[in-house]
Amino acid sequence: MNNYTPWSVDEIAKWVAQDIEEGMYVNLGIGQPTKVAGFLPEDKDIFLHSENGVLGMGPEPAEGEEDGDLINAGKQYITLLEGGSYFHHGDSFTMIRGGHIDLCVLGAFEVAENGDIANWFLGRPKDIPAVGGAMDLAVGAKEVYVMMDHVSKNGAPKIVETLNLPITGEKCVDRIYTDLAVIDVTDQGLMVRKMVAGLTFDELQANTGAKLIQQ
Amino acid sequence: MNNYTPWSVDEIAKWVAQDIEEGMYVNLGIGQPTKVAGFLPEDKDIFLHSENGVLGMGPEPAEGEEDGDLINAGKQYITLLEGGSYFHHGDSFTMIRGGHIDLCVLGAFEVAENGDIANWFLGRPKDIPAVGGAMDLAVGAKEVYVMMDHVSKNGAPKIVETLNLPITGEKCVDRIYTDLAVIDVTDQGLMVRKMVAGLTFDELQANTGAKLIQQ
Amino acid sequence: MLNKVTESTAEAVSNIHDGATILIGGFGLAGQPAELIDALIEHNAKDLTIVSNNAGNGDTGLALLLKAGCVRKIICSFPRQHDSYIFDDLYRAGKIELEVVPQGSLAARLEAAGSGLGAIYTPTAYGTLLAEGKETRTIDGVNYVLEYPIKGDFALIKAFKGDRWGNLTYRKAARNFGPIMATASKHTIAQVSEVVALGALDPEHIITPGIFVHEVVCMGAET
Amino acid sequence: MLNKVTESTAEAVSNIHDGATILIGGFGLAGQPAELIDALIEHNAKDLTIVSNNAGNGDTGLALLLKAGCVRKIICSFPRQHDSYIFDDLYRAGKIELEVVPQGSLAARLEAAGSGLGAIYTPTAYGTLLAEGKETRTIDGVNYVLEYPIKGDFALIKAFKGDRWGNLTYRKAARNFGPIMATASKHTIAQVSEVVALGALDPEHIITPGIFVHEVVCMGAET
Repeated sequence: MNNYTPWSVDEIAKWVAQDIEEGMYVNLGIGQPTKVAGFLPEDKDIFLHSENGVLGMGPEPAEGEEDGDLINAGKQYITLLEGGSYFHHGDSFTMIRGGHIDLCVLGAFEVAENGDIANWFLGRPKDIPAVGGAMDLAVGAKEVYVMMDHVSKNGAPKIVETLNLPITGEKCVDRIYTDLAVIDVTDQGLMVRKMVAGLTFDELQANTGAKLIQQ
Repeated sequence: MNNYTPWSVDEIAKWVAQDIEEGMYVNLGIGQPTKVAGFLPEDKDIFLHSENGVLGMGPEPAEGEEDGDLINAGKQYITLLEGGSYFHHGDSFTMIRGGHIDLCVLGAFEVAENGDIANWFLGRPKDIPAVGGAMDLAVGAKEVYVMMDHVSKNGAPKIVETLNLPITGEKCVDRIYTDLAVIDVTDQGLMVRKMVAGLTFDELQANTGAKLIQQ
Repeated sequence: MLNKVTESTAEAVSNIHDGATILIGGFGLAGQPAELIDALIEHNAKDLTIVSNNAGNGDTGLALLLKAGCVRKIICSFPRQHDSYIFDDLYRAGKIELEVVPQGSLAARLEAAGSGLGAIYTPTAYGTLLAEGKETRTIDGVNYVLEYPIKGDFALIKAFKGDRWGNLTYRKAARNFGPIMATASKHTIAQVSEVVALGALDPEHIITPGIFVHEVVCMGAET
Repeated sequence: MLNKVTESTAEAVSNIHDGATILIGGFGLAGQPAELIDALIEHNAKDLTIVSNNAGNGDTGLALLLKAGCVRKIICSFPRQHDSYIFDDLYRAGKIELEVVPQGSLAARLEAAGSGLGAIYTPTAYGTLLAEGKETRTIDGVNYVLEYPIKGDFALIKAFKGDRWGNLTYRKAARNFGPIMATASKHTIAQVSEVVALGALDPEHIITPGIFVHEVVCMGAET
């Protein structure tokens, strides 16, 4: 029997949001990471970038105010803050590849203990490969955070010694936020920074496919 | 005794201008080529490009209307036509190197019979090398015309079998306009298209360092 | 007087030949030149290679072009979407070739084409399936993949305002691939919401100078 | 509240260290950040590498920086001008290093730096003195030279309007190298004629988004 309740996606998003500092240029990946936007402090200037040529993304538009020309990389309707800007895809990936984005938060299928990430392709026969901007973000952002469930739906660890799935980028993940813990990828190994209340380190280790280090 | 009067720079510029068609995007090099602008037909839309981020250059400004922020590659004051645009150096050389400029007209120290051009550096001990956009224009423009005196100040031919001076670009000149003749650089050799009145082909050949072909 | 404004989308696409490589702007539906694609379907050129970020949505635009059987190959970053069922079926049936390119490499390869570079070393995709068989090089300790330009015979893009010299502005995030595709193709066709008089576009605000645009088709008002 | 507006040019350049590589905007005098250069002369950092299109004019701006003995090396496309006598004398006296780069390769190498490319193959300068010793490659029958990025520790540029997030617009042909130098440096300092309120710059008209700009110094009005 578990003595803990995993963090909800909103709770994980809050942990991520807390670690984002004023003045940072941040790209939030499709899926769970999108939620982070809702928990950023309103009194701080934090700049959200979207691959499709938007810097300074604001919140969702009010109903009836959606504009088909103003969407994010996940093709959701967005708004633009005062001080935001539009630019073309070349310039947008200059920002990403050129190391101008301070932080990107990506979803992932797997993360390896050396920071390798797999998040673009499961590689099963019926799967259609689709990468979008994931590989550019993985190599280009100054820091890469991953936000994902700690284990897969069938209970398999998603943090592993070496990837089983096709890689997105080598040694690029700096920190992992899951529903069970926040873990830093360091030169010494996977350093546990925070755990869900009631969870023991041994329980966390049992759900993880690579060696963890207790802080 | 000569039976001919060499064309003036203005007359050469007129010959060049006559060969420029409506709708062409044209870059006029520093020096003699700048003069071509004054002889373009006013009823045709011809687009003058300047390396420093201007498309649609207009004539010189009226006295007192000069603007230090509106200059051409020769650092002369210019104006902008309605329909002109400004852009940065990256985009400007996308136009040039990417093959979007239909024609550039360059001055030259020497042109070889295979279309090699030397126009950036005399290479003498006291000379300071300075290239500007010359090498980009030479390789990037769809067509390269050269406008120059037929012989140097001391009478040496400037059209030669092989260059004596440091090269700017290989096999890129398509046509040469001098004060004595208009000459096409073709796979067959240097084809004389036009000569100054009173000049014989033999006289022209005598002033030229490579074999000419009479059309 | 030079006038790049073409009367109809049908006329604009009339020279597109079988086997052409066509760059098609848009990210999802934003910036997708739907009317030009409709005209291309009608025109019925075959064996096309399409370069676009996505592989079509629902039963509109690019998806219909695929459905019409005009496309041999698609080069894109993100074919799989919740409503990309037309592409999905063709792909699984082996009826269309797919080259997946990271979005930033797609942009960079279009920019390389537009700016006359022969090839570029990009760090993106190093060590991944998408770099398999590609040349690599380590420069200053970073690993790069050698990528070649993607050149279009034609580009179909959607802009906001245009003039008779082909100058264009865009609207919000519909700008996306339009400006770089315009530079990367031999013949760029832009559909615009409005054709304005020469000089009506501020020279400081023109995003695509007319040099990159060969035809402008008006979907709305001419002012 | 993030505010990139710095009070003075002196403060803006105060972190520039000896030996730094500094990208300086401008083409001739248009777009040259004269006041920032004045502050840099006053700051008196030494052993600098300067990247700029020209090597200074007359007794102003960049020319004075050279005269002050702050510059070890200059990377530019066109040092020799009718009034570049300060550079000319230093060069002939062997007191300054010069790397001449074709103007388009200068732009392309700055863009490569800004966009994270490891190297590029450009056709410019193939077969010339300026490609001597450089790696070459023939791709699809065209000869290219391998060129590496030019990265700046700092960029000093001149823009027209700016806001507290660092968004910039430029004025006419003074735009020139500003936007690409901003992308290519670790720390970009822009002098502007006017600082405007956030939101006053139309998001469609911003040429350099604030992500590329770290400090804005106002030379005129704050509105």
